[in-house]
Amino acid sequence: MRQLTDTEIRTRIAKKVAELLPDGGFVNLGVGIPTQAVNYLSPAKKLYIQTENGMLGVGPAPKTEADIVPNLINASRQPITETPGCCYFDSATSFAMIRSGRMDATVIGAIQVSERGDLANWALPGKGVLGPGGAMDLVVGVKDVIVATQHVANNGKHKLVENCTVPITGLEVVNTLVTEFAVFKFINKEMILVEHSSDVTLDDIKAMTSAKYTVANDVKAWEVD
Amino acid sequence: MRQLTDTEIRTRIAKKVAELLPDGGFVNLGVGIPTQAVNYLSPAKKLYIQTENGMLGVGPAPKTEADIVPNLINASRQPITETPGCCYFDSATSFAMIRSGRMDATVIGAIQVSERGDLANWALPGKGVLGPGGAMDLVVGVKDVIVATQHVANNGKHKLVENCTVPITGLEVVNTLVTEFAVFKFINKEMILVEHSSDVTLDDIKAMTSAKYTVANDVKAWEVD
Amino acid sequence: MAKILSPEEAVKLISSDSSIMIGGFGNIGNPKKMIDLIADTELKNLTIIANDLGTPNVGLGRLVRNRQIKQAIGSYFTYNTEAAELYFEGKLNLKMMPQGTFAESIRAGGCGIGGFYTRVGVGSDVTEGAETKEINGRKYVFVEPLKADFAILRARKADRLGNLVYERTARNFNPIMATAAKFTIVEVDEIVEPGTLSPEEIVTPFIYVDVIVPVGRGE
Amino acid sequence: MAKILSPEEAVKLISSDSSIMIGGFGNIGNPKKMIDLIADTELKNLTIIANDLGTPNVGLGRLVRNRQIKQAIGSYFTYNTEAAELYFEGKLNLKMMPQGTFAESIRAGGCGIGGFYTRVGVGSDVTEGAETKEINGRKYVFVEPLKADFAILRARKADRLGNLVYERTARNFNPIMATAAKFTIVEVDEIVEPGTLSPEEIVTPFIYVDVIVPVGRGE
Repeated sequence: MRQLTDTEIRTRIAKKVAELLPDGGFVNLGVGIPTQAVNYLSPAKKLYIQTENGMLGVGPAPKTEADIVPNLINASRQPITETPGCCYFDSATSFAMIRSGRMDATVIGAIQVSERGDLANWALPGKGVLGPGGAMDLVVGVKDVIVATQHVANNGKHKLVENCTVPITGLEVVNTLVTEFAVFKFINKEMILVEHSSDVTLDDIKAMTSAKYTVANDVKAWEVD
Repeated sequence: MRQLTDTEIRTRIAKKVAELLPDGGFVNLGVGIPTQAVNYLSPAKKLYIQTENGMLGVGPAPKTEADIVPNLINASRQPITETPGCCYFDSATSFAMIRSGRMDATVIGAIQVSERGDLANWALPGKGVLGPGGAMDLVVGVKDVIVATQHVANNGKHKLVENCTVPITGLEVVNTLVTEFAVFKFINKEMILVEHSSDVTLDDIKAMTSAKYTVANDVKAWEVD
Repeated sequence: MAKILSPEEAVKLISSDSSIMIGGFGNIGNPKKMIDLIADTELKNLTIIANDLGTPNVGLGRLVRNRQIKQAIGSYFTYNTEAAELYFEGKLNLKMMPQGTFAESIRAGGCGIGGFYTRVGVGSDVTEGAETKEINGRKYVFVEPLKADFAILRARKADRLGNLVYERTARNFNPIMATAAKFTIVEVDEIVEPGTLSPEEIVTPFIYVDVIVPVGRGE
Repeated sequence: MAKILSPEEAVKLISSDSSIMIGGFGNIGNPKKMIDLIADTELKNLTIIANDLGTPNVGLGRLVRNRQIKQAIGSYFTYNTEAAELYFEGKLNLKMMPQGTFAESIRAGGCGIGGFYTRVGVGSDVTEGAETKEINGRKYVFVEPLKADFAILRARKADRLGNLVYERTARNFNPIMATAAKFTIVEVDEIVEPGTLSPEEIVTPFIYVDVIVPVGRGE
């Protein structure tokens, strides 16, 4: 099991997330890897992207300065564009949509995920993150909460843990967890390993995961470079 | 004190209500006398009329068949017209406006009004009125709840009573009560006679009112035919 | 993305014993064609969530006449005198709510709110038995969210994705009901291409719309 | 009907110790001119209700730098590192809410709702101390309505009555804040005649608007 570069890790996760996003689905994408996932979508797959600051039908980032549209940003404060059939709404209506149960997937990062699917992703004590933004709403409202995260922190600390030790975003909210080595599903409060990358063994995964999980009978290995 | 015809009663009440409605005010008008009040507005007075089925800026009824506008009715199911600057909204938004505290006045009828300002106007037991419509919302949300009603029922029963004996629309909600003979204000749960028509004495009013009230020091008589 | 179906195909999706929200206020903004088709079926035991029940044997009044309704939840049924008779004979279950509370509970059902407090109706028969709470010295009643298996609505135009715009006071309960049902069917005058409706004027985003039923203007 | 005032006249209406809702999300849809004018005054002890606090010394960040803010209530202040420093030094009171709960509580404040229950934030620090309720076997937290003395907002156009339309994602918190304040001041690009805006596309009805401040597009 060779050491992956930061870019390799991010690309691998983004590709796997792209594969998991449902065709025709309504999705909300967090900052970072989630946004990157869009670049790896199969051309046959169509997503309808919502941004919580008030738009459904988000288009790609403008290619040139001239393509920049006034008063149009996503929740990460990046300029975006329109798609045909897009529409705008106020923030209460936007989160009404997020909590409606109609949104198919949200992809967000994690500081820690517990074995019951608790998520901590908004604050590291003393690190100056002031406020949860829309994350707490998204993890409660959306059907498939897909967490996209590096398996182990850069300092070697486990991120997939028995209990979260940093401030919680939501309890028992994660449905799918994607790392550069593994995909877990949370079903009835149980954490289940459903896929792993071809460059690691089940024992390798066990060694980097403090959370208790079971291995699916039909666990699959996905081919990686 | 001569017997008034039904038309005289309604006209008198409508004129007095028209006088009480505030210039530039946002008002919601119930069926019957309230709608009639608009006909007696001083030309200098401008009202912005809301209808709870989803419009602000209601215009007068269409004058001819040709003036009828598709899909445009008020809450009494009568055809209406648009005014410049009018707008439409859904029912939740309409009642959000009604409960917002921004609406100046609503004018509605009454079966009974109690001396504390309780209003009963939606159901007579066994009479087939099925549901309160928007009345309960209006009496809670709007600044000046103006009740427009005949002083005594046609069968001689008092309508201005100590306690309502028919189903309640709202408790302590009436601000102003207008009959063909009197105007009462409800201030700090106290019922106060502030005006009476010139054809009745204070004793006449007392005789047709079961509710306990006080007479304002500066009570006025208004000239009637 | 919404499916486009004929009214006859769409009505086959509805099942007996289900709860159905129906848009409209006083025969404006009602899905008239779909209501008539339901009246022509054997569907029964329906819970109808609608502001009113039309007039005798017209609109939802047809479902009353046919005795297809187990319970109706709404705000003002007075215009349907037949419904009144059945109610007083104990043959029709009606739940009456203040109109704004009714609208707000549908909105709550559509936006994942667990319930809310309102001062409307405090002390009246229609809030009897409701949990109460004192907030800043005033009494409020608790209202639960309203949801349904189906919403059957009427709009002016849909684009092919399912985005909706309405016309004047025909908007009424339609946009909130679109959000509060598991499955939303919308009768429309007209279907247009995505991008034709201004992104600023779309009232119901297509995420809420499952089936569009074109029926033609005024039908 | 709204009054039309210059920004300089409008800022004189604001008083120290008041609570002010400010529209905008990430420097889009903010009333930039009015914020700058407030920063130029001696106004202090303000409670600012806004999604974020801009960036250091920009937008609401100027009010942070000037120490004009007693408390800020919002959802994501991270972009203002100066606010973070003051907060950790105990010199700035910040109340952080989940963004959807923040938006919904403003809406509740504007529509006479006494509070509502949500599952969002259950078990997290931001709902610590909140009253909880079990609804259908799941835990919810109670959220109070948010109101303010003033709302200072930004819109694309107003008609002379005060009806408003917004532009794209500059809509954000502006329409709900318009409903939740005792007094609403709106900076606009442009003022048009009543009847010019389509009655179907008006987002904020003029009943909510007290003062319009024309400042010109992009200013």
